[in-house]
Amino acid sequence: MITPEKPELAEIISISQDTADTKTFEVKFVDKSVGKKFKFRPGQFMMISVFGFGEVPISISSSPYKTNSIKFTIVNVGNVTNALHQLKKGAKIGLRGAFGTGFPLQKFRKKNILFVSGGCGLAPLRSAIYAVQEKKSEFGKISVLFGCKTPENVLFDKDMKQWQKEKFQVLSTVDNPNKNWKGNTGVVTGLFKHLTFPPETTIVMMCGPSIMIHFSLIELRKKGFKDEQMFASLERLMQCGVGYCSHCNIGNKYTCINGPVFTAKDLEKLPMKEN
Amino acid sequence: MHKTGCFSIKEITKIEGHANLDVELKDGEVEKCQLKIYEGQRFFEDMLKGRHFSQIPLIVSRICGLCNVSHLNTSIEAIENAFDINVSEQTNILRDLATNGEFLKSHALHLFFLVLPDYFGKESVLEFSKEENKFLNWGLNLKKSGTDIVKLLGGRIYQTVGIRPGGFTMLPKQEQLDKCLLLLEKERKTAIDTIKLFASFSEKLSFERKTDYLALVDSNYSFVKGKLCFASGKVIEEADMLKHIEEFIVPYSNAAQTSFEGKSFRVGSLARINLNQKALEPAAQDIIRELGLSFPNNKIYHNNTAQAIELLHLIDSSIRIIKELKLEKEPMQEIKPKECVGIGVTEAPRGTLYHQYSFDEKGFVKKANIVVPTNQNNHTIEEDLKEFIPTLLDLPQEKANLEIEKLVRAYDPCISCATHFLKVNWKK
Amino acid sequence: MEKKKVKVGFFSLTCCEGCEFAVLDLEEKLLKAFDYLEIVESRVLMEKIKPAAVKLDIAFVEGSVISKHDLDKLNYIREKTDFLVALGSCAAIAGINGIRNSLPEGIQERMRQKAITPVKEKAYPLSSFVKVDYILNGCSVNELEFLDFLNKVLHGVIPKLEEVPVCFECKLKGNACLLLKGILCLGPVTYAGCGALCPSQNAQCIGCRGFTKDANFDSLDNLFKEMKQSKKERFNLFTYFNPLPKELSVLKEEK
Amino acid sequence: MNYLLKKENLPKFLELLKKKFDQVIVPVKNETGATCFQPYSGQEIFLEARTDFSAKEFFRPAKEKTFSFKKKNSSYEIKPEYDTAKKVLFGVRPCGTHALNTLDELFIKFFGEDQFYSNKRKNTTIIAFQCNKACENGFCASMGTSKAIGHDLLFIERGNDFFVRAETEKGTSLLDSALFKHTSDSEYSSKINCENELDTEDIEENLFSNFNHSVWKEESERCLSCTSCTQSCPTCYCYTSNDEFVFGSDNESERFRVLDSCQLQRFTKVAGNHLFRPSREGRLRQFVLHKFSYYKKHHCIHLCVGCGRCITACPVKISLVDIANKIQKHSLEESK
Ligand SMILES: Cc1cc2nc3c(=O)[nH]c(=O)nc-3n(C[C@H](O)[C@H](O)[C@H](O)COP(=O)(O)OP(=O)(O)OC[C@H]3O[C@@H](n4cnc5c(N)ncnc54)[C@H](O)[C@@H]3O)c2cc1C
Ligand code: SF4
Ligand code: SF4
Ligand code: SF4
Repeated sequence: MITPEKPELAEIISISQDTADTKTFEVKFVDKSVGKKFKFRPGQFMMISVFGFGEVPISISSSPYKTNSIKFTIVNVGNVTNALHQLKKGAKIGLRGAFGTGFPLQKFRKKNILFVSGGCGLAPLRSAIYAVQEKKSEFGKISVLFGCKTPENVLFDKDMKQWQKEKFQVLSTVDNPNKNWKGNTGVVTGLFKHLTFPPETTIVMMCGPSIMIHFSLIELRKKGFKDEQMFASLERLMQCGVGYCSHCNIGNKYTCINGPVFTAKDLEKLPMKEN
Repeated sequence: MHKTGCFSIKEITKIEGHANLDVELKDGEVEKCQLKIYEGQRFFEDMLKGRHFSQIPLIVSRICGLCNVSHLNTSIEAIENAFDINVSEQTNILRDLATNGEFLKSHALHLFFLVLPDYFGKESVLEFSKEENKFLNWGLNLKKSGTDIVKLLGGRIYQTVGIRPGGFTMLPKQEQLDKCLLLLEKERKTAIDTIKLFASFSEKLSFERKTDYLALVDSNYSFVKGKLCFASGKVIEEADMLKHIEEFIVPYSNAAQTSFEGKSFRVGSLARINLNQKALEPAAQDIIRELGLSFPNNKIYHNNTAQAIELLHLIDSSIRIIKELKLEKEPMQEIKPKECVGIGVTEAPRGTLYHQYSFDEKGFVKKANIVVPTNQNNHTIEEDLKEFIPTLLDLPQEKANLEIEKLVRAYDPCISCATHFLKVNWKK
Repeated sequence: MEKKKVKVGFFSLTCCEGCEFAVLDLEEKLLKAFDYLEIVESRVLMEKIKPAAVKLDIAFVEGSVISKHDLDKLNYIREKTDFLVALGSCAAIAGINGIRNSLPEGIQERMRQKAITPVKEKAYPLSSFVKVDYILNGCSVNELEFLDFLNKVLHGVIPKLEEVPVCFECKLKGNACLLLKGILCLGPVTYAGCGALCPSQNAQCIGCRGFTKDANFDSLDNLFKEMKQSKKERFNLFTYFNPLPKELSVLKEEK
Repeated sequence: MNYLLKKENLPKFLELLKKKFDQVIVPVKNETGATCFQPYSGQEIFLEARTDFSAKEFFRPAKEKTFSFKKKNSSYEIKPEYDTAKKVLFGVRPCGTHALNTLDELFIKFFGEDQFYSNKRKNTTIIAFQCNKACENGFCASMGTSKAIGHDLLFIERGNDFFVRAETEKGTSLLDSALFKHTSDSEYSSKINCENELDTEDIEENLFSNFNHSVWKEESERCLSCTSCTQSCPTCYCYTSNDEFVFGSDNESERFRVLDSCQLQRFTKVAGNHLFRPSREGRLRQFVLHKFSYYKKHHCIHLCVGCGRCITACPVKISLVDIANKIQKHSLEESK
């Protein structure tokens, strides 16, 4: 019998520094049989334990088709994430999950896909982008929009180049550009004017700060996107990932089990801006 | 040490503030010896103005972190005297027990953490060798036997909460008392060893100066009741203390000094034993006899021995109290305030403590007056030093300082003041 | 945990020094902590202050800033240390010393004149003058909270203040609520961490750990009013350890 | 089977239980005057009314160790800490048995068994105690919780005796023949008239659709956010999980579940100090809606058993029944 709260040991097999405060960790389950059975959907998250420091929910940022190892892209913002950032290759951490709903990609066949991301929100989307890339023929046109504060915060440079090669539309924007910045400036919603494909046949997946999601929804609605077509991944305080602790409760939904991915239609019914 | 010149000792931390010592020597005689205490900076007496009487004990217990129970008890006595409250016998006994606990803690800390390093020629307990650390454990265990009692009765060791005018907010459980009892019985032997240890040390130090002594004297060696007795013979009522003791301001110090009939006097453990030896627990009297110690005496170093003797007395008296105690539930007494003045006098670990309050008809404080033991000893310390320093002239300054420190520490002016008492700066 | 010892110092400004002794009360646990700590300065444990050249990893400072002397000392400590902890109410919120701040201006003026050493116009917490990295509140500090802090720091955990009211811990302890028994209590507006020490002793919380950010002063004051407390009594209670909250400025009256 | 136990023999019975179980949990009055459940050690048993604090502590403790982690070489040993002590809970009221039933829905039947909870639950024998009069502020009649469920034995006060009915095998096995006498009497139910009444019809929909009703703001203005309500509630289960290093050890750490409260601002605080539910109004609404709306949506049962503890415990007399009734009335008027 399993305990939903029991972490499974995993080893960090590589670490890459993405930006000053963001690292991507590649990890592998220590118990091979666990690794073999492990499956996930893009948009799902796992609970990562750094023993002695605590547990945090982190989205998977690697491809669902490559589950030999799992990647997490993590910003150093507090205790647990800071402790994670101090770890070296070979260190052991705990993993639970994957939890949450994830993006229902199988329902998006034949559609154009628009990814809208802000800051570290690109991490969970990357998993979905990889999935789409893997089965490119099944989808229509792909567009990846990304916004962040400064050019130094731009994530996944290599991936972006690769996606461009795959003929995806890849646009990034920063709030505060420097001299070398050749991309756009301003908020991510400013990139919507570059969109080429019709709203009716397009699915939107987004992840980022709640303010970004809020304004993106408004702008996209104006462009004719319907609430059922738009999916957003949310963030709330989480302690368990399995609906036990109730911290992530928004209205009658739990972010951890009913989300973190919700359709805009769901969000309409939830008290998102509860004060 | 130069025969002529002056030196000052900066940053003596006090009971409630900081203090310096300034000494001026001329031809081997002390011209000037000033203990400058910046006490009073916290203005407790002013802060109490306008406060409700129920707040007094909790405010005054913050005067001193170490003898907070004494301040509590004294203010409670003053309040209860003012409003004619007679608490139950049980409450009185439990208060005695709490006082015992505090004395145990205070004496043990002073003896083992502050005085002992001196005797071993070490700067601090942190530098003790493995061998010497054994004594530290004695100290910790003795202290624990005291703190456990205070914790039990007051809820916390420093700034206790449960001891109030009218009674206790909460009574201890019998099983908890029994636990304290076990510990006390275990530490009895340590206390006896402690007396031997400190007696052997203080025997070697010979400084002696005849002076008067003051303490509360009672047939039960009580720290809260009794009559105020001077070694020179005078006996006064608690409430009249300030009528006989003159408090005077010295221009260089923030703290007042006191004198009795124009002369300085000592308070503290030595004063208590000098005046009230016969009321000590039998075992404590036996050991005095066994070791051939003689009280009354004028050797201030024997204040340390006296503290050690009190440790044994405190343990035995606490054991007796707990054994005789039959706890009964009782509510706190209700207090109806009226316009009046209340005075409380008790013995704190370092000597006689005096609190006086005048209240308005609703029980708010109009005026407060507090005389702490260190104030009373300051005068004597200065006079001792005047005699003592000339005997040190052959020593190098550093050694001399250490000797001065030892003497001041013997008074236990307050644990924190004694810690880094002397830092000498020579003035040219 | 690295084996290198952490250099700590204990300092004392104007206060009763109970906090440092409270720490000493950890007894064996403290001795165990000495395996990881090097005490560079301490009023209680040491006689002479070591030369000022050493940089401290953590400085614990108790007491409020009342005199110029205090302020100089505080600045000196801040310069010497990487991590400054305000130890106890006096250092964290001016505590009992702060009572004088709520005295009528006339008395305050007289106090200043009476003082022999120059004093500041009010009693201040450390944070009025220097950056304070962490607060261990309480009068006196809770030794277990201190230990927990040490344990965290020694393992590289960033300590975080618990933002819960005393009532939270009071209820965890299973105490009957004093407010319901008709006894005034500042538990609802005071930060926890003491294990609801006073209410567990059947005594009111007097707010020694400082008021919470989330406090509902108006409602609590209304409740006290319903409990037939005069303006003066309410003023006295709210200014026991804390400055009078802005919301309750109506309670202020010249006495 | 029905039995009688002389009232004076209750301590004897409890002593017997102590021999069979690791812990016998009984309702008592503690030193501060609050009534609560404690392990039995000869104290006086409190049976006059429901206790101020529920028996939650023995199923969802305030602080519960869940795992210990030990670093070995460069790996970790992960050990869950299950509480498998055999316990018997005596004197729990019908609302208390319903509270456990409610929590079972989440911790046993929902995601997979939470063994920290289920172990305690399975190893605890329940002896319920029937109420014969209404409790202060209670509204169990409205919640349908005035009859105990899932218990092993039921005690009913009757004159100088306790009328005892065994519901399970486990329960029967506890009945020592020297103390318990068979009786042919049958149970008679006394009807309880709660002073509070709550209209639960469509309550989950009505409360949720009145998310912005003015009552939330009005009532919350008084709220002290003291958490007395959530902590005395037998079904409030929200918790936080914390890791701690074992003091003085370099390679051992432990994980704890610590009871939390939705009435605290920090309940929704994430890194960067962002609060998702900062206002008192929002927090009070969360409490009431979780009770009567959200939980029901997921687990088909209300998260409130009508014990009224939260109302009694509130220093400023905020009542979830009043709030809910106000909105119910409002909805009724609207639908007309
Ligand atoms: C579904 C989901 C997916 C996420 N994916 C990523 C990701 O891919 N990359 C990334 O960098 N961050 C991600 N986050 C945010 C990440 O969980 C927080 O940054 C992290 O919990 C901060 O923990 P800390 O201990 O460093 O900070 P502290 O401030 O010390 O946090 C203390 C505790 O609060 C909780 N907590 C604090 N902030 C959050 C938060 N934002 N969300 C949930 N719990 C929080 C955690 O339990 C943490 O242990 C995700 C959050 C959620 C809910
Ligand atoms: S006694 Fe005080 S601290 Fe405890 S719940 Fe009541 S108000 Fe809060
Ligand atoms: S209960 Fe209140 S007054 Fe007592 S220690 Fe705690 S915070 Fe301080
Ligand atoms: S919400 Fe209130 S009435 Fe309902 S179960 Fe909890 S404490 Fe009892």
